[in-house]
Amino acid sequence: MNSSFERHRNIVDFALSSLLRRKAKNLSLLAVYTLIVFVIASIIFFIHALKREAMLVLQNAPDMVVQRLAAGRNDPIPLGYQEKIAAIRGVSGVEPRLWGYYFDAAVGANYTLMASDKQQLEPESVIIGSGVARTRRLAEGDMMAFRAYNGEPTLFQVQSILPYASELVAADLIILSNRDFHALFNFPKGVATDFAVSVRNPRELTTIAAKIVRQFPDTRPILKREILRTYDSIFDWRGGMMIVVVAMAVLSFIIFAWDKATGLSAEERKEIGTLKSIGWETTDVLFLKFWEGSAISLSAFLCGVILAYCHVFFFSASLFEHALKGWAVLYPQFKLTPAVDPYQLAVLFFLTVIPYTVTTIVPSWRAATVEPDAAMRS
Amino acid sequence: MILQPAVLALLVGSLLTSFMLLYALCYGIRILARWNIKSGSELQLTLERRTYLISTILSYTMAFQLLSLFLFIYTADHLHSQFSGAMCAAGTLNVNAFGYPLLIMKIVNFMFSGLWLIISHADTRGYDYPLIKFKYALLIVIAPLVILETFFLFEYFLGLHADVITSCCGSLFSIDKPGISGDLAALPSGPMETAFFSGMALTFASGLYFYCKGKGGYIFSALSFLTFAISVAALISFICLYFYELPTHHCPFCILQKEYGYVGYILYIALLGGGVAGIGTGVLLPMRNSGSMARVVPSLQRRLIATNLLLYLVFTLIVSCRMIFSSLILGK
Amino acid sequence: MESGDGGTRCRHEVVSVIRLLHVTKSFNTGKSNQFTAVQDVSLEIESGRVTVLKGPSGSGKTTLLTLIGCMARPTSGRIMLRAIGSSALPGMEEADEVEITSLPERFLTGIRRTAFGFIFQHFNLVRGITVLENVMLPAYPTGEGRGAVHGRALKLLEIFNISRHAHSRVDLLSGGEIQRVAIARALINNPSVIIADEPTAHLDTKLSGEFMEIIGNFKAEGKTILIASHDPLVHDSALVDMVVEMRDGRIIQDGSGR
Amino acid sequence: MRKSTVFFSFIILCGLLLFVILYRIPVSQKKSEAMIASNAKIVRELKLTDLSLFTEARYTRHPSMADLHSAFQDHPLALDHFPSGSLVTPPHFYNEAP
Repeated sequence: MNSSFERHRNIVDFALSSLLRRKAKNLSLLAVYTLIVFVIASIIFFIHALKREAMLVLQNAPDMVVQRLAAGRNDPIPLGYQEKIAAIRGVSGVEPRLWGYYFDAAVGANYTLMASDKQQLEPESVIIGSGVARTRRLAEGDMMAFRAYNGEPTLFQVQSILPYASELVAADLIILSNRDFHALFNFPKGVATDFAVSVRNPRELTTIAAKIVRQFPDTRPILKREILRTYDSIFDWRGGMMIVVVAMAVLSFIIFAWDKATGLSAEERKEIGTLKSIGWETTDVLFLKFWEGSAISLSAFLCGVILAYCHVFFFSASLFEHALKGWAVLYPQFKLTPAVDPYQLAVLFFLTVIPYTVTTIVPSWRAATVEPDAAMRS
Repeated sequence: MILQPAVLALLVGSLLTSFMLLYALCYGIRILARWNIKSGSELQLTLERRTYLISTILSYTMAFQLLSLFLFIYTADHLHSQFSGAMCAAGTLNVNAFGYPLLIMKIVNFMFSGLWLIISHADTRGYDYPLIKFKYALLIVIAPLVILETFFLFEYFLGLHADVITSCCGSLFSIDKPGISGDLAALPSGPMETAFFSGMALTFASGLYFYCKGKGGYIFSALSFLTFAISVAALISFICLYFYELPTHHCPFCILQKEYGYVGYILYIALLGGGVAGIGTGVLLPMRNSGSMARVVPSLQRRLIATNLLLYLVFTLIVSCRMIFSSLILGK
Repeated sequence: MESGDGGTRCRHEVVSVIRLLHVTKSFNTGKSNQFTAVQDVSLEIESGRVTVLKGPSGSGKTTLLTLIGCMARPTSGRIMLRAIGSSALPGMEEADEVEITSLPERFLTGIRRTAFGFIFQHFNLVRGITVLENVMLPAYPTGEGRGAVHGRALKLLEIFNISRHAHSRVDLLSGGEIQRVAIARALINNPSVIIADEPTAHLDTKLSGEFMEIIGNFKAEGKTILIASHDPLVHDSALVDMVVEMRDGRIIQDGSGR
Repeated sequence: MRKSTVFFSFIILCGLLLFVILYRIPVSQKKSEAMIASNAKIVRELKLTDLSLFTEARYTRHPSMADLHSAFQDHPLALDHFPSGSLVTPPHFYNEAP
């Protein structure tokens, strides 16, 4: 039963044994290839999962945030605007937000401080994010010192700590009452950092934003759709940026593969000459080289993807922490929920297996057209 | 410029393919010029070895064309969230002038590569490379087209700026919108259905006739190409309505999405594969009885007809059972 | 077709299997280092006979062997084959004569695989794999079931009593054993023509004698044998039916049968 | 055992493992819904707008809130000097309002 399947199985047999014969070269090629697939896959998985989680969580962000700009910089918005904005038809509520940043010199971390009266906060007490608790090793009931606007330390008691799972959104968050916020920063009365506007019908957002801008030219409305799209395009850009960085690695790998394939050792050339002399045809040798190439790229692709999956979703991308963390002392620890779709795997396949296969076409053809009678003359 | 991993993959892939084809083209021209099967000269032997390289390159190009066609549509569909107003791939393709020409170029190149591989397969069966001249003349046609496609691809993706207001596929394919996609949607569904089913029936009849009798090849090939064109128009004008169960949603790309069970991929593969097989049968006809081809071509044509009929059957079955079970009843 | 004793003509109708007409093969044509290995050779090789190409090294024996064995194509002239390897050419009946001069390489290899068995001067065995795999190697591209090929290979190793080395590496074997592995490999596809290039170059007289015995068995089985050698033990042997003497690519004396 | 069988079974095994991973994802996504729900509640209550990923600078902590120039706010010649700044570019400032 002469079937081409049997023929290919035989050729695969010989391809694998010829790969194993030059173990050092091929194993190093496989290792580099798996590493590259691993890095690219980790990036793609990490970004996709983070983007999905950002979208899910930030769906509940305020419909619109209205800021005031003075000379291109954010400036507190007077509470006077609140009634006029609330008066616009379609607006269901305007809530001023008071928030700012605090640099904790002791630890070198930046916290986001937010004033809120809905958290049943006793005076002189705060709710802190679990990131802050971890950085300052605080527990409930401990005291926490802040340097007020005039330099004097003011003490706050930690009333409660936000759940560990909320680190993605509130790792560096510190909530305190309005009175404490004003006292700490000597924040002027009658103004707020910005307004969180909620509307009855989300489709009206653009018209309401237009009205706000016409009424208050110095304000800048930011719609929820814009917030989401910021993350959508940023991550793509970041994904793209990292991919460009890794593209250099792929390029170097292709050069590595090219010189591996063209640098046909005399031994290999003689072996192919023997094959051709005893009855292997050029297409058989081409299939031999094809199977050698795809054996390496297939196993590298599959191992790389599986390792990347474990790295991103079981060890929450610990390798990337330093790259993403930058100089921040406080970096949220969050466990990403797995989110992988076949589209990404197809993209990954395109980015790694195809360049490799293309680079080995010409060299394998050059190897395959060794003269059959060369073996006779050698 | 949207630097997405998928966009990068497509650009890198098509660049590599274009370089490979250029490499193959310059050898193809040398082969065309110096080919002389009778002489045993050194040059003739190197040219013969070169043919292996070119057919390997073309088969990789063909495989890449198919994969990148679907990846391109999926990427366009994936990017629609970046453009306000784009509901699916149709909208994204409409962002700049190069979207649709690029799609058409990709389909045309896919068909040409398919044809080339069919002819090359027939050629390798002959004892004296009978179709070599025709094969490399065709290569001279394919290479510029692929390079043009790569140019379109770069223009399209370089011209993509996030959040360009674009018309959504509903309006793009709406009846009153000028332009080819508009007209395709404007074709009345009643006559289109009859045209589609009669086209399929005629192709089957002439295919079976040609399969058994070996005559009427040109009719079959012409009919299968005609049915291919009708099916593309039918896909937009009424088939996808049954999938969406919405009389106005004419977009042919949305059936590729998850909520329709990726049925679009099967339909597209069946249609494209059937088209290539049908046209391949026709192209092989003139060589039917020339020398060593007389033994090879008839059996190859029979296999091509079988694939064509099978794929068209798959396409028709999916469409008709969808029409039966769909809750949308289109007035005639 | 019963086999006659060695040396006398077999009692079956002699059919010329391979015919060469004015075959020339030159390398680097047109360049400065152009040289012609085979110059206007016309030859007929009958089936079931032992033919020896005699001549000093560099007289074009090996190149002529590659041309006959469909490994290379002649620069000019024609080569005709009859009744061998036509199974590799679909659409060809067994008897009619096939001109292989301008066949594409795919069909030449097909013929070579089914009809010709090669025994090289340097044996050309693949070092890294076992003896058994080496013997089975020519049958890989045919797509034949692995079981059948495996059985046949084992049987061949038994015939040449080296089956104890079946799973050892090739570089551990002695010269004579390697020769027998090379012969077993040449027979894996049951070829009808055996081509040997300087088979006894690396063998001592005892092993050369054994090799000639093997050649005798082939002849008894009706195979056509073609040997290029300048070893007197080969071209003076009783088994040989025709000796063709060559020098500088030309045939000097086309000795008929003894 | 033929090498090709070993190789093909290895590939099929990895393929299956990958398929199981892809298949198991909706399950683990359901498990994490509770966590996402609680985060969503916090975001709604406190009216948060950004993920707290990079806390070095204003425009990396709240990319959607930062104005266009915040990346270069220290002084006219200040180059963006945070590593994560190379990853977080200030958002495109396209004014939705007609």
